[in-house]
Amino acid sequence: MRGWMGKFKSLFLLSALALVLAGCGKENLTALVPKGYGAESSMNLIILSTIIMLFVFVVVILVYVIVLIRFRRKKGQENYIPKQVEGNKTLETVWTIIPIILVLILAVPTVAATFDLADDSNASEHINVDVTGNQYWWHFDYAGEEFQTSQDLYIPTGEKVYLNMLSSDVIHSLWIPSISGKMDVNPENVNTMYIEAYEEGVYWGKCAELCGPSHSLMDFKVIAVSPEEYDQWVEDMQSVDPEAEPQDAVAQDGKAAFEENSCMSCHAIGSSPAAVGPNLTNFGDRSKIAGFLDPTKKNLVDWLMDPESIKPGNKMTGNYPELSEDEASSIAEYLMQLQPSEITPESAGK
Amino acid sequence: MTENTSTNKINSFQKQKNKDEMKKQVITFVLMIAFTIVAFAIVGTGIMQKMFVIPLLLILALVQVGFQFYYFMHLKDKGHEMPATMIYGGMWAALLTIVTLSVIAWW
Amino acid sequence: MSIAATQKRGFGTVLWDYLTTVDHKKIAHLYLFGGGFFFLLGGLEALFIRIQLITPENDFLSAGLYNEMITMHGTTMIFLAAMPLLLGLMNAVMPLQIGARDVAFPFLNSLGLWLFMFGGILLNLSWFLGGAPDSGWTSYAPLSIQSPGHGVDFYVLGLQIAGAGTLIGGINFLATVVTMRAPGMTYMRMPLFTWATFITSVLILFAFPALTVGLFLLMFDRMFGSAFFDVALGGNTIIWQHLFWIFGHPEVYILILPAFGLFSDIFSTFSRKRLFGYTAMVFATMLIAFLGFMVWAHHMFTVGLGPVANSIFAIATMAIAVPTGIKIFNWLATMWGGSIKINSAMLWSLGFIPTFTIGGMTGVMLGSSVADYQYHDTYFVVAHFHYVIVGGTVFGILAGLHYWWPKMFGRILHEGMGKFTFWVFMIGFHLTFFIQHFLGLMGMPRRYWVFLEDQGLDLGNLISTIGAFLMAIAVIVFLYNVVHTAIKGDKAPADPYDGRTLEWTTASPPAHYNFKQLPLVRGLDPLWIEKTEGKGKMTPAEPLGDIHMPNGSILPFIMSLGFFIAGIGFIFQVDHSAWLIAVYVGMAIAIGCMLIRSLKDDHGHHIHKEELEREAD
Amino acid sequence: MSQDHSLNPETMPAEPEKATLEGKNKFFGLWFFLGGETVLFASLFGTYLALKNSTAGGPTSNDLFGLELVFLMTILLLTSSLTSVYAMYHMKNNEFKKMQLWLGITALLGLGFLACEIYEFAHYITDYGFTFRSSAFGSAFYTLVSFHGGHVIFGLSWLIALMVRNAKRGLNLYNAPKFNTFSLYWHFIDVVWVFIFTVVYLMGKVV
Ligand code: HEA
Ligand code: HEA
Ligand SMILES: [Cu+2]
Repeated sequence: MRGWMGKFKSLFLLSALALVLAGCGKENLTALVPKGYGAESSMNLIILSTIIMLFVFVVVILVYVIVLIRFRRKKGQENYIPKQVEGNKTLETVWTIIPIILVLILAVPTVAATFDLADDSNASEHINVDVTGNQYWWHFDYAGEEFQTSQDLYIPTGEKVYLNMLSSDVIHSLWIPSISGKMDVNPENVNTMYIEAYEEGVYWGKCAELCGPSHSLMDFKVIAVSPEEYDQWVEDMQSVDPEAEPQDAVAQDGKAAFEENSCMSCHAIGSSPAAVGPNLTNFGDRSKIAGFLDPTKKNLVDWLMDPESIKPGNKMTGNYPELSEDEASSIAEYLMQLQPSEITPESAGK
Repeated sequence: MTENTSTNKINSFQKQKNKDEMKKQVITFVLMIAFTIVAFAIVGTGIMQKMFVIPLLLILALVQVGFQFYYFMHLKDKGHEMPATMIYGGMWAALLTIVTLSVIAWW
Repeated sequence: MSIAATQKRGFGTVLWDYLTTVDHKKIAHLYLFGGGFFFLLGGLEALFIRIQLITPENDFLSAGLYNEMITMHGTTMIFLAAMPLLLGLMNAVMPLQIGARDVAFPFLNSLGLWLFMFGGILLNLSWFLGGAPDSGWTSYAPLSIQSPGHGVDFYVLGLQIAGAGTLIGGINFLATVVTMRAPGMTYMRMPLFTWATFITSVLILFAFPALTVGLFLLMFDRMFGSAFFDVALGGNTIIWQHLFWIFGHPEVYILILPAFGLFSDIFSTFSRKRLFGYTAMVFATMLIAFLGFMVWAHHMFTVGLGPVANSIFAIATMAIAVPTGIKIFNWLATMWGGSIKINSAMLWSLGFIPTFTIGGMTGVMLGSSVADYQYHDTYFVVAHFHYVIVGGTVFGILAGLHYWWPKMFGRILHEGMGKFTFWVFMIGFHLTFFIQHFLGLMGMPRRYWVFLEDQGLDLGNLISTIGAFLMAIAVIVFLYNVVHTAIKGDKAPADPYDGRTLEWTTASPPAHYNFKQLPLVRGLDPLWIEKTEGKGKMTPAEPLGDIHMPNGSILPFIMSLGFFIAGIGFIFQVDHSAWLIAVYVGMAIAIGCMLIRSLKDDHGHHIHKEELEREAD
Repeated sequence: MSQDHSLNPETMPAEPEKATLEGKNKFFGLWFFLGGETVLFASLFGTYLALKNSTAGGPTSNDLFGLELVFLMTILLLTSSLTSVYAMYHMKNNEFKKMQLWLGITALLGLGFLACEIYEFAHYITDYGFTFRSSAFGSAFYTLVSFHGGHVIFGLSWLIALMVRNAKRGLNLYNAPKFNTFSLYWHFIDVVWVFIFTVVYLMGKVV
């Protein structure tokens, strides 16, 4: 698939880059600067179709402008009656045939790419992640491994990773603009999509199907690291001891408060495939809190004290006892210290 | 306010025509009943494999419906071009709908 | 019904007259009034959306309210503004264009109108009765099933009632075109706007039943515990998406084809040329309608239907570019070699060509399924459909309003203000929506209550909001123009534009029986033929005689009111069964009206020859 | 009155149902409506086909359906189609009394059909506990079949209203189109039933 349109593509990438430089579009978020296989397939078609459309537009506008300049009714022509033309076979054939050809030029690569991206016959030879969409967070279960993450999806670069996606409630849609197009996450059937990142980095992911009030806050991150780092990370995650006591006293209080306030009835630290709430095993490594807030302690305390004001309609609100400021603060301390791996969004972001 | 019009005579040519038409319609009816019996018999006795039964049932139904439309509802007659167009249009949209819902809402 | 005449009579009489009217021209006024009102409402909602998105993480609207806002904006604009405005224009003009005195089913015509009105009111009552629907105008299950409160119930019943009205209107137009054309008005002599009305009605006829069924399923699931979309009991949420889009895609052609039709008439009138490639134009319209039924799954490329389905639908989608292209080029060719006069009606039509072409082209880009994996549910799609809907349908409605205003109301809209409106709206429109293509590609999904800071989306959204306010200014000027014209606009002659088609042979506004004697049509553009052959007037096809006209009736209004009451009952019976009384009472009223209608003979009345003779031409 | 005269001419035309403009309009209007109804039922059939195996552990189509009753219902409805054809035959011959008689028989057959349907539903609910809410299959089944049943009820009400209303006044060009549109509608109900018994019942029995 790659490179079926060499020259034009580089031209367009250049202009796309110009756009980025002009402040339009954030790196690792914009679809205009593809950094993964799916995004690149789409981008090829976007470029091809844009070229076709520009051609059509130029033709239409050319005729349009000529018509407007030449055939305006001028002074003294008030009674001029133009020749009444019924039509013209040749012309009409021409503007039927040319669009057909243009459409075919676009249709063929479209079909090819559609089949290419839908091909999951080799899924079992690659990494598989079972993705669950929830209002309003993402759960990632690494098939064949004994751990799960939420909100942050780690993948190795240069490799296909198959996402098997199912929703636990309403329809969501998983989208990582600069790596891959989107696919819906339905409640009744698993949809499979593969992604492949070319470069290391932290990529923004979004939910693209209206799923309730906090739909716009259902962000997540894809952390693409080198294959070696990925293996290291897997190892780190495998060896987490969920029972381990934190180092300092505040965090120890936090752990106690965490358990007391029945946080564990929804969340898990360590492996727990069926999750009511996000898995917190590597919470301290996460790039964001609740998917979109900067990972500061203050933000976390705010979240714990009143999640409703941050993510309206979320399912944590009201499902745990009211916390005192102190409790929240110590829980925050505890959670922020859950940092099982050296491989973090920060190290990948570089 | 209106007097009963059944005293009005209609000409005998017309009457004969109506009668002929009626005869055809009775034959149509007999065929329809026969088709129905065949369809029920096939399923009731279970003498055929599923692979053959379903297309056969559908064909029987389609022919029957053709009879209804063309004879009972006079779609074959003159002046029915527009109705026929609309029914075919509706059937086209109907076919697309049914095929899609039974094929790609598959899980 | 001229406005001056209205003023001489008491308000009560006028009101009663409108409530009971079965005259297609007055029904048109009501459609325009209702549609116009809902357009302002929908526009106001659009402004709220744009204000919320003026800066990142704005808190002008709450999250829930924002979702209600977009849902009501989309639903209102499509079902309660654009379609009724178009139906209004069709009602006003189509019977005149085919030389008919009325429509086939005047009573049903009025029923369709009132069902739309009451459906629209019901839907909007939700704002005051516990919250509007909030699952998007597409109401995807299971979000719409789980949506708390009664919002989605209002959506279901409001659309069901309004939709029934539209369906009735469509059937009425079909029968009218088939049976009521004047002598000599063959199908291939009908003006393009009449053709568009006819084909649009076909689309309504085949598309709306799918929505009807979809809404029933949704209603059963929400109110009566059925399990169509309940995954736990084997339900399947994709069924809703199919049913919605089987309706939804033809719906967008329902919105655009009438605009295509009226642009054809306008281009040929103001170029003083016969429409180029008339036959091709007619067949292209049919082809668009036909293909329009085979592409709906392009809204569902990301659902996971599989590569075969996606490919088929992608190709079918792109194919629509061909007949639409034929239209664009035929319009250009109509103007080529013509004598183009530019007034406000023509300005809107000229503005339409580049705008719609851009919208159509982004449509084809969306049709490329793999590219759509990126575009889908982003602002790119929002940009696409506003380019075609605003740049096509709304421009079309405004063009049609300016063009036929004299025919409908007897006065000519102020040209200066008309041109000002156009330019401000045009600039505002492109400011608002062009940038949205890039916002989408830069990673901004649609239906986002807030966008986050530091994502490079701030500037684009700001520009977009500024554009929306320019459009608002333009709309306000247009409103002022309407009021100004009503009070001191120029009186219109019968044929202010050197017209070509039959509507310009009647007075402005026409007598309520339209034609004293039915005209004899001798070819395409009948009035033009008579003009070029020196007479300048239609030859009557019949001697002057009594004219048979239908009687007015209040029953359509009451019947719709009955359905409205029953609708409210249905919505609230979930809370308390006492509301079932409203269901019974409402249905009793509606069925009672039907019974009265069918049991009481209504033979209409005659306008006698002597009366007609007394009236001057 | 002029209407009286034009609606009750000395000799009835060959096609009284289409002799007036109103008649023609009714004729076309109803046909177009049926075009729309085709899509309506197609949507219901599509939904049913998509959900027919989603029984959620409840009874399946094969468990439930008995062919005898369905056969009886089919015969009733098909026959009523023929009787309404007879009624139209007599309308064209301007034999009002006979038309009323055949319409009466049509109504009785329709009522018989409805009675069977109600019995059938009651049987499923009481004997199998199979309801509208049991499963997606249940919802789809009852919705499809009751939409058809609803059409039968509406058709019967229409028919009875027509018969009662016109009993005293006989046939004229004002009401002939009404009888004719009713009969078209009634045939269409029969068409839908043909597909229901084929697709729902017979195919539901083929495993
Ligand atoms: C008036 C309404 C209208 C019209 C006319 C159109 C016209 C078209 N639309 Fe659009 N569309 C909408 C209203 C409309 N649309 C709406 C409301 C939505 C979003 C719904 C929602 O999700 O809320 C939507 C969404 C939508 C999607 C789904 C996007 C997504 O959600 O991911 C797609 C995908 O294929 C699409 C395609 C098209 C195409 C191919 C056309 C074609 O008909 C366009 C044809 C016209 C041209 C192509 C221009 C003129 C042609 C030429 C000059 C000839 C030469 C051209 C070429 C060779 C390319 N539309
Ligand atoms: C006919 C259809 C139509 C029309 C005309 C419009 C017109 C406009 N639309 Fe709309 N739009 C839709 C159909 C339409 N839209 C649909 C279907 C959706 C999708 C909804 C969904 O996702 O479910 C949508 C979504 C949509 C969004 C995306 C929301 C989101 O995804 O989060 C936005 C954002 O900018 C937007 C903006 C606008 C604007 C600025 C206009 C402007 O053109 C409006 C111009 C008009 C005015 C500005 C009116 C001026 C009013 C006054 C001056 C007040 C007068 C006061 C009174 C007396 C009452 N629209
Ligand atoms: Cu579409």
